[in-house]
Parts: sequence; structure tokens; C-alpha cells
Amino acid sequence: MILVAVGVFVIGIGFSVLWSFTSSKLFPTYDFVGLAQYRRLWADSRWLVSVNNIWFFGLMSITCNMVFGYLLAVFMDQRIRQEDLFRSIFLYPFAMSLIVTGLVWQWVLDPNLGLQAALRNLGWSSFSFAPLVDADTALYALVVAGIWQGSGVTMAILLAGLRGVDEEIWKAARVDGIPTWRTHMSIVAPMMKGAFATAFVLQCVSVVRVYDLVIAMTGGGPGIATSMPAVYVIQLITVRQNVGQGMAAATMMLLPVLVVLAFGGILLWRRNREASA
Amino acid sequence: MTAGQITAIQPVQEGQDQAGAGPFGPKPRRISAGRIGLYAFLVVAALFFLIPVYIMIVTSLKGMPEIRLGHLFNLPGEPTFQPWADAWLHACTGRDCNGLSPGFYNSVKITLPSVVISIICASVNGYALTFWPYRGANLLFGLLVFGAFVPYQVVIYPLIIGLSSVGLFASLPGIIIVHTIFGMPILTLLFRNFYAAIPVELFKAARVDGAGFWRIFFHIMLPMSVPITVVAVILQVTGIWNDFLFGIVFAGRPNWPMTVQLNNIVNTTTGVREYNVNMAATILTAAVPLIIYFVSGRWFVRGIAAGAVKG
Amino acid sequence: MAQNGTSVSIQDLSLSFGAISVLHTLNLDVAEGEFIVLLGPSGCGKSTLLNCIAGLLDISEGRIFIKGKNVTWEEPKDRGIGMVFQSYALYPQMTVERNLSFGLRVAGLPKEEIDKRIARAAEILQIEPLLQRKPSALSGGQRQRVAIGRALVRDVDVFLFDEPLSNLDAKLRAELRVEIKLLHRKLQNTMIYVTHDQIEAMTLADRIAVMKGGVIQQLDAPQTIYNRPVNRFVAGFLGSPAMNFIDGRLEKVGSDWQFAFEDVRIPLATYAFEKEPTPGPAVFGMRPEHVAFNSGAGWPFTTTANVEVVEPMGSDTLVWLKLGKQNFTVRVTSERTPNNADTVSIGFDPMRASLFDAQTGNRL
Amino acid sequence: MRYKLLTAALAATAALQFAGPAAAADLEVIHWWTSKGESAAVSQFAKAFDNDGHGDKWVDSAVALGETARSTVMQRVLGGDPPGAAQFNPGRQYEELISGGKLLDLTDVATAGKWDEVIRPKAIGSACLVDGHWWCVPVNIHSNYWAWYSKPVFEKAGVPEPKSLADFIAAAPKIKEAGLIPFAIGGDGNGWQIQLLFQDMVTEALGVAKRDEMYTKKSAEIAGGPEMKGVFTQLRTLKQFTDNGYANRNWNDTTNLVITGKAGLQVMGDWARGEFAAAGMTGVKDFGCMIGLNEDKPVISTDGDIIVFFKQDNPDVEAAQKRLAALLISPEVQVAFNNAKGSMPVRGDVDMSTADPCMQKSLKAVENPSNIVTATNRFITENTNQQINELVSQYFADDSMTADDATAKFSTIIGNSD
Repeated sequence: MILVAVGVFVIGIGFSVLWSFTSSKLFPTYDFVGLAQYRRLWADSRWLVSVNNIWFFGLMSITCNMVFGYLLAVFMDQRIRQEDLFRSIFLYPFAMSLIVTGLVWQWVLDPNLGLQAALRNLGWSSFSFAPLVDADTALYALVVAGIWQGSGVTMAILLAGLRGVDEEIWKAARVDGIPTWRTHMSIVAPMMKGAFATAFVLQCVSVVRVYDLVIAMTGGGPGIATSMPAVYVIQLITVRQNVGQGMAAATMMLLPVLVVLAFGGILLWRRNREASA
Repeated sequence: MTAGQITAIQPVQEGQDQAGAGPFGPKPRRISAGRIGLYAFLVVAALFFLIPVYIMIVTSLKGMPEIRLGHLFNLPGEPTFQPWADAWLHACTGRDCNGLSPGFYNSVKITLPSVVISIICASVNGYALTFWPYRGANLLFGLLVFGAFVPYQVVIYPLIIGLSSVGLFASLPGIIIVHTIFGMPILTLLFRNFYAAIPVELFKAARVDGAGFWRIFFHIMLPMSVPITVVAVILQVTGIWNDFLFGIVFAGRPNWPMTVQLNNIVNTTTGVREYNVNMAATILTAAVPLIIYFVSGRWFVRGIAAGAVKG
Repeated sequence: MAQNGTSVSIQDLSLSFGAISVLHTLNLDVAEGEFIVLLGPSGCGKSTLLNCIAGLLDISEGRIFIKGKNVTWEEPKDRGIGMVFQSYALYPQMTVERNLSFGLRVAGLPKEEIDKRIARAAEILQIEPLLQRKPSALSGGQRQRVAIGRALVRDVDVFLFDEPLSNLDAKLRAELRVEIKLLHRKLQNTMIYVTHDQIEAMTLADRIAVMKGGVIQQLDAPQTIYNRPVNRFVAGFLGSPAMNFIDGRLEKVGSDWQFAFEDVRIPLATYAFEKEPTPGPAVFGMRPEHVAFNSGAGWPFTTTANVEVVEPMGSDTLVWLKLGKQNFTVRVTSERTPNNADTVSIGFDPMRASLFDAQTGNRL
Repeated sequence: MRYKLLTAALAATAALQFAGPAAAADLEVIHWWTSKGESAAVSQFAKAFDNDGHGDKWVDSAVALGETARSTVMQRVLGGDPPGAAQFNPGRQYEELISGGKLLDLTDVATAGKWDEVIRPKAIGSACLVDGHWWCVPVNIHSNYWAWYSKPVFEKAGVPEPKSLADFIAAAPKIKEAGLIPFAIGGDGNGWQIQLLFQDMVTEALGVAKRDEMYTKKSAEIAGGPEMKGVFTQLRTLKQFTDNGYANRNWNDTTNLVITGKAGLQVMGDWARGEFAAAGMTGVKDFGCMIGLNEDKPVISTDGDIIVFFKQDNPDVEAAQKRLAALLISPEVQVAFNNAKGSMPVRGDVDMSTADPCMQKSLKAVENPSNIVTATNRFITENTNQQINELVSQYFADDSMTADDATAKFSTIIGNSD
């Protein structure tokens, strides 16, 4: 099965690269046009905006998600009451279809319907809150919604990692007189490498592939301000019926991922070799 | 609780007389500022998380005229459960107006085998990658993780061509294969990290005892993997249950999952929207994964945990 | 109040989690320099008691004194204790040296002092060559030595061991057992040691506290516990193979007592009763190694029995007999091994027996 | 191949229900008519087909959202498992299907039904007529060119109801002063609502002939001309009259602002009547409807829906497909469907007297060929269409982009369109 899966991904990506050199529109064709699609891609302001956005969005959302997820996990680990309830609350957004939850967020952030209207009704008439209408704040709104949707999963994985740390390590640290925060920073967090790695990879995957969130929250707008590479790719392939350029965008999008993975792989390989030597 | 503490204090007085003054019994718990801060943080975070679901629930209980007024946070003036009934039984999803219910069985039919097969495959993969490293195993794993980053829409065309050439396009086995393939990267990662935390001594001991690949897997690894399997089940059930893209393309018309109905209820290009029904339908569709969270929440968290204990 | 020379004193300690009571009004005084082993089956509360002493668990009732100071509400680090865990609990990403020094650094000790203490601990435990390694590069035995070292550098009077050898294989376990004994002799400090392994208990302890159901059943020197167990539980828990138990009746014949079961009568003239007994149902206990085998007359009690199974163990042999209808195990030296289905004669002195009340299980 | 499976699976049911001739067939139809009103409309088709006397059966495959439904169709075609029929919008969305030989030629049905005579306006028929062959069936006309306004809002602001966009722009400041939103618009779906407005304004500014010339000749010159700059300038003016909650708002919520009297006017296609009707409001009486952007110069765009049929290797199925094609355009079905859908029928020889007053206005206007505007989608591909979407929504959102920049970009898009 692993071979089949890898085969599907490799063949799929192979075809995508191949089609990126063709003039395919609605259906893939083999009418090769060289690098024309790439030239058009990098001349498209929407793609350029998308590329800029993904770095900002990725950095913000992965950082916030990991920090917030870890904080939640640590706090949940303090023998609190109603842990099950809290955990379910933090996890539920993961189970809900974004089509509608995105709409609800949109309502909440809509100045005439949501928070602004509610607080003004309560008498705070100068309160102003319309993040989605402004290109800069719309990206932050996306980050916040992303945290809302994804940090529960991060929390669960990290909480699981925390629970996986040998109880006796905590005891030993207490006997040694190490303060709780210091135990977290110096002993426990480094022990949770596996959990952090899993959560981190999941986060990266969801950032690179971010689509539903953008469509549901901002539709890529205002204008094209919150467009992302995956949104661009998918819309080119489906709505815009421009498979060739969409595949060129997909190839450009996956290239950095491949470089990072290959780099990581080489590092790991060299470390393993040193360790075994 | 309080009564118990009071009776518990009785013998204390005697003891104190004999042994003199000094701390006795449990350390008095002071409600520290830190503890208050902790709960404050959790409650505020929980409220932030609950805003959308609060709005969804109140909206689902309102009639459309009330919703049009736009008082988002208000409780329903005249609560009605009709939208819930509509969402499940009467909402239009095309020519038919039977709500979400017709797709429920299809979703079960797709989710159950997909989850089971993908988890079996991934656990064997993770185990093989960890304990039986073959040539190129790391490369293979790297490619698999790379695969996780590919947007589904990009590989959907080759997949369609491939599946239709073997006659499995738009069929139940077809959709199960697709879900299994796309579940592979994350699940394998999960299982691999889990097995990596198991002491190698355990594996070596079994090998010395002459146990083979499958024997070690079934008799040693599998019993230890119950918790991580629950984690995988939760991830997969959520993913597959909520899948729309693959379901509509690869399952074939007779097997369309519930999300197709959900999409048809909540989305429209030029039609009239009924938000109360939309909200109810969304919550109803999420019910299965939500129930799984509630039921197996404890295992979810203890799951990965079990791997790292006493290394 | 803690008496002079008392290192750890536990007074009326109880612990319950909600409705579940784990420890009941426990009292224990440990003398300075004493090696106490808490022994019992899993779930008996021995580890819980140790955690209470360490301050890792909040107690429900009672007091704990260490070196005469009431530490009931103190944090673990302020109790003057060092602790060694079953899983070693080493900090995996730190070198051995960092593992040993981390607590001291956090406490803000001067560097020279830290170095001095580490050097001493490393010398005592012979781990100098390992100081720059990480725990993952150590064997189980080495790890446990480092774990002991971490307690050692704290320069404390009381060492707490929580099943420290359970994760090791049999050979290493035996080696480290001896090392711990030597360490105790060298350091002369108080050690409280939790185990479920009776050999560790018997070999290491000055006194053993046998625990069951959150209660100390018997607290005595190992030999006393072995030879004069206070109840049937203690008798059965210690010794391998376990003590033979025979259900029967205590009868008075004239002025002498005898133990009767089926058609067998065992005279108890040599048995030292705890107090004047009363006739009635009782349990007769006899350790397998206290039975003489085909050694002729001269024993207060002799009888014949059928051999069921013979288990040669190397140094000696276990013989499973039927005494009447009751199972009876005898440990004999290897030279005297009988064959299966032989009929053999056995003899013992009831002086070495243990009699228990059939109802309460208490020693008679 | 899969089709046979489906047929087999459903054959049993069909056989039980209809003792029809052996030539009966099941046809799977993919469409995106999923809302309550649309459901009622599509069931008119289905009912008629199920009862056509041949034992045929309509297998309904609804997939909400046009782009999702179209993607599904394309993927099915690629997988060698096309549905029997599918909904599209008249335009260029299906030209590759025609050139790829995927579609069933309906010319014989059209000839028999005299489609070239009965279908009006001609522009809607021409969407299906390529190189003298009929490749699809137009089923209705939806005009994009409408404006809807709230009577109470204009009353409250003390301004007369508008007769043109110019009237509205003159009145808008007063509405704003009254604390209301003059102009309602939403920015969802890549800004299609903004483009709809934009195309209305383009037609108004250029006139039909020049507009058609710009699109058909891909004239960068016209696209970069002064009239277009005027359109962009006017768009910026309208932006001043909207609220800051427009981002990603869908058209339903936008219409609701007009329904609830929070906003003055919205430019939206004739389907917006559905939301007014659901709120219990009747056109002309409770709210105003303006055809095009000027009541004196009504325009009807020939947007709407068409049905294509996919080639199958089964003559029975093909016969059924042709039966359905003929049925879709028959007068009874046209009336039943369009009354339920709230759209205009594609033939004029039917009785639509039960339609509401706004629709009556529309039905009157459609009979005059000079009012007819060919749908923009007929000229441009989806790729170009989305590029225009992006441009206008970006311009609408970003006040720092000047009308000159926007005109230049528009000119480039049109010049490079395919």
C-alpha cells in the first residue's frame, strides 16, 4: 500500500509537472508550450500576492498555533476540573464543515451584524471592528480563524505528548527542586520532540494546502488580498479551466516543500551516519 | 466532601496533643493567583472557541424572519425545532427534498472500510519503516510525507485516469482506495513516530526468540498500538466523514456521502438561503465525529502517551 | 514526636483519593542509618507511602517527620531526601554530568561545590567515564547508577528507592543489589526501599515492612519475618517456593496440643504459642526447606508420603508430595532426589512451624 | 461502462414501476439546482421525463454551486463515466466538450422541433448553435441586468425612487445622511457580484454594439478607452456608498439588507426576486425593480441555463436523451419550469400570466430584440472571466489603485484573452 500511495503521489506530481509545460485548459492535453505557463504565472499579480501571503500566513499561523496549542496543552495538564469538556470544546471546530462555520465567522466579523454591532448596541458607540474589509487585517482574521480551527488538534497532540512524559521525570524534577516552568522548558519540552514534530508537520501541511479556510472566510478578498497558492492552484484548475497554468503554479508551490524535505532528509542521513560511525 | 473533612479532623486534635503543634494532614490548598489565571485563560479561550457554535445553535432555532433582522447574538424569540427536522428529513438537495438522512448510510459505508483499511496499512507501514528498515525506506517515507503537501485537486486527474483504466472509477472500492491512499502520509507519520518511541530492546528480544515480521507485529506491536490506533481512528473518521471532494468524484452517484447533501443544502448559486436549516444541517453532519471525540477523548490523549512510557 | 536517633517518623498517616482509601493510619519509625524495605504485592500502597514521604503526594491525615523536623507541608526539595526511580527518570537530553548538576544549579550552588559533589558521587559510583554521555548511550545498569548519583549529589540524609531494580535483567539486578548494599555500608544514611521482590528485601533490609491493603502487616528483621510471620499473608508472601499450608484442627490431648487433619496428628509440644490457644480450626504452615527427607527417625514428627512431581532446580530439588490429600512441597539437596511415584518418609520439628487461626489468619 | 452498472442497478426499480418498452432508459442529470425553489423547478423536468410514456427515468444528481457541479462533470467525463445530461451556463464553459466530441449532436431534435423558430431571443439559441449544429438545449433566461431597491429607504431619505443609476448616485448622499447604506454589494466568490455590476455599467457606458465589438474583437483599444475609464471612476463612486461589511458577503445577505430596509439599492440578477418572495414581499408594491441601469433603456442579458447531453455508446440511451431534449423545450414544460424557477421561458408562445409584476416587465422587454444583450460569458472564457473578477474586485477593495491603472489592466486582459 505504501508503494501504491507513493506511486500515486509521484505519478500524480509527475503528470502535474508535465502538464505545466502544456497549454491544457479544461482537460489535460499534450500540446507543449515550453515555459510559457510559468512566464504567465509569474506575471500574474494574484500569484505574486499569493506567494507573499503564504509566507506571512504560514509564519504567523504556525507560530501562533504551536504556542497557543502548547499553552492550552500545558494548562489542560494542570489537573483541571472538567478537562473532558474543555478538550472537546477546543477540538470541535476540527469536526465542523468550514462552509458554514466560515460563514458564521464572517457574520461575527461583519461590522453591521457581528461584534461591532453588538458592542455598539451595548453603548460603546465608537467601537470599530471590520477586519475583513481591510487587506492587512483580513490576513490576521484568517490567522485567527485558522487558530480557532486547528489549535485544538495541536493541543491534543501536544497534550498527548505531555501525558507521554514519564510521570517519574516530573517527580524527579520536583525532588531536585526544579520550578515547574523550568521543568517544562528544560526537560519536558525537549522530550516531546516526536509530538512537536508531528504537530509541526500537520501544521505545515495545512498551511501549504490552505484552501477551505480562505474560501469560507474571505473568498481570497478583499480583492485578491488574501489569496494563497493552493487557492490559486485549485481555482485555476477548476473554476478558471486553465489546467496548464494551474499545474505550473502547483509545481512552483511544491518546489520549496521538496527542497526543505530533501534538505532535512540529507541532514538526517548525515546525522545517522555520524551516529552509527 | 466538606462533611468528610470535618470528621477527618477529629482524631487530628488528639494527635496534636500528643505530638505537639505542627503541620498535620493535607497541605492547605491556597487558591493561588496562578490557578485563577489558569482557569481564566481556559474559560476565555473556551468562550472564544464557542462563539461560532453558539451563533449556529441560536440561529438554527430561529425562524427566517427573525434571522433576517440580523440580531446575531440574541436568543431565539420563538424557538423552533423545525429547521432541525427540515435539515434531517425535508430540506431540498436537488429534485428530492429528504434532507441529510439519505446520505447517512453511504457515509458509513465509505467511512468504515476506509478507516479500517487505511489504519491497517499505515500501522504495518509504520512498523516496517521503524523496525525493518529496508533500502530506500527513508526515501520512501520522505516521498510519502511530501505527498501530504499536494493539494488533492492537483493529483485528481491522474487518479481519475488511473482508476478508470482499472474499472474502479466511481465505485465503492474506488473511493475506499482513494481514501486509503490519501490517509497514508499522515497516518504513517503517526505510527512511525509512535513505534520509534518503543524501546528497540523489546523488538530485539522478540527477534532473538525467533519471532518473524508478522509474529512480532501481531503479538507485540499490535497490542501496544491500541491507543495510537484510536488517535488514527479519530483523525481518519473526521477527515473521511467530512470529505466532499473525493466522495463526489470517486464514490459514484449511488454511493454519494452525506457531505454531498450537506453541500447541496448549505450552498447555492442563485437560490434562496435558509440559514437556520444550514446551521442545523452542519451540526448534524458533524455529529458523528463529535460523538467520536466525546467517546474516545480520553484515549485520544492517552494514546500517543502510551508509546513513550518507560522508555 | 521524633525520638532521638529517629531519622524518619510517620505518624497516623492516612491517604485517600475520594472515597478510595489507600493508606490507613500508618505509623512507622525509621532509625538513623537504617535500611528499611517496604515489601508487598502491587497495589498494597508501598510506593504510595514512599511518595508521601517524599512529598510527591499530599496526605489526607497524619504527620511526617524527617530528622526531627515536621515536613508534612514541605516541598520535596526541602525535605532533605534523595529519590531513585524505577524508570531512572534521567533527563534524556542532558549529559550525565548535567543530569547530576541540574538540580544544584537551579538551587544556585557555587560551581566549585557542584563540581566537588559530582566528583565524589562519580567516584563512589564509578561513573567517571560516563559523565559526558547522554542517558541513551548508557546501559540499564549504568543509568540506574546515574540515577543513584543524582540522589547522592543532593547530599541528603534519607534515600528513597522506588523499585529501582525492576527494569533490569536478573543478572544485573543481583549485581546492583550488592552495590546498593555496599553503598549503604559506605554512606551509613537512612534508606527506604520499595520493592515487590522478596530476595531484595531479605538481602538488603535491616527491617522489612510487609504491606497489604494500605496497612503494614509486620515490621521486623528479615529473619523474624521469615521464621515467625505474624499472619498467614506474610507467611505466604515470603519464601519461594511458598510455605506449605494445611487446613485442620487444633486439639488438646491431655495437657498437650496437637494439630489434626484427615488421619494425621502432629504433636505440637515443641511449638511456641503466642498465647494459650483454644481448640478449633487452624492452619498449619511449614516451609519446604524445614522438612527433613528420608532421614530416619529422631524427628518429633515423621510420616510417609507419595511423590507426585520432582523438579530439579540445580542446587537443590523441589519434591511435590501428597500428604494425605494435601499438597506438600519439600526442598531437598540434589543428592537425595527421589523418583516419581516413590513413597518416601519425611520428618520435621513443629518448633519451626507456624500456626494460624483459620478465621483471622493471625499467628497462634 | 459505469453507466451500465447504474442502469443495471436501477433497472429493477424501473421495471417494477413502468411496464414501458424495452427502449426505456435512465438518465443521470447533473445540475446545481438545490435550493427549495430550484428544487420545485427541476422536479418539473423530472416529472415530465418520468411520465413521457417510454418508461424513462430521471436520475437526479444535484451538486450545489455551479463551479463544483461543472468540475464534477468534467472529472466524470475524464474518468470515462459522463452523466446522461448536465446543466451549464450559456457561454464558453463547454466549448472544449464540443470540440472534444463529447457531446451528443441534437440537430435532428432541433430541426423536428423547429428550435430556430420558437426560441427567442436568438441570442439564447445561438449559445447552443455552433457551426450549424445544436449541442445543447437552452431552458431558461436569467437576466443579470437588474437593480432592486427598498422603497422605505428612499422615502426615509426623502429622495424620489431612482429611474437610473445616475438618479441613484444623485440620491445616495441623502441616504447616507439618513444613516442608511445607500448601495448594497457583496464581495464573495472572487467578487462576481462586483463584476456583475461592472458588466452592467460597461453595457450602459459603451452601448451594446461597441461592447460586443470589444469582446468579440478582443479590442484592447476599446477596453482601454475613455468610456471604460468612466466606468471605473463611477465604480469608485459607488464604493463610497457601500458599507464596510461587504467583504465576502454573499448575494443573499446583500439582498437582505435591501429587504430589511438597511440598504437602498442592489444590482443583482433576476433571481434576487426569490429572496424577496421568501420574505413575503411582492415586486413593485413592496420593493422596486429596475431593468438594466436605466428604466428608459431596458436591457435583458441572455444568461440562464442550458442542458448538454453526453455521447453514450447505447442507442436506447441516446433515444432517451433526445426525448428529454425535446421535452425540455416543449411549451408545457417551459411554463411549469420557469414559473417555479422565476425565470423567463426561452420561447414566447407560452402563457406566463401568473408571473409577478417584475417578471412581467421583463417578459415585455424581452420581446424587443433591441433590448437584448448577449451574455458576457458567451464572449470570454472562464479564465478571462475570473481575471476580470479579480481586477474589478481588487480595484473595488483597494482605493489606492487609480481608474487609469484599472483601465490599463482591463485593456491588457481583453487584449490577451483567448
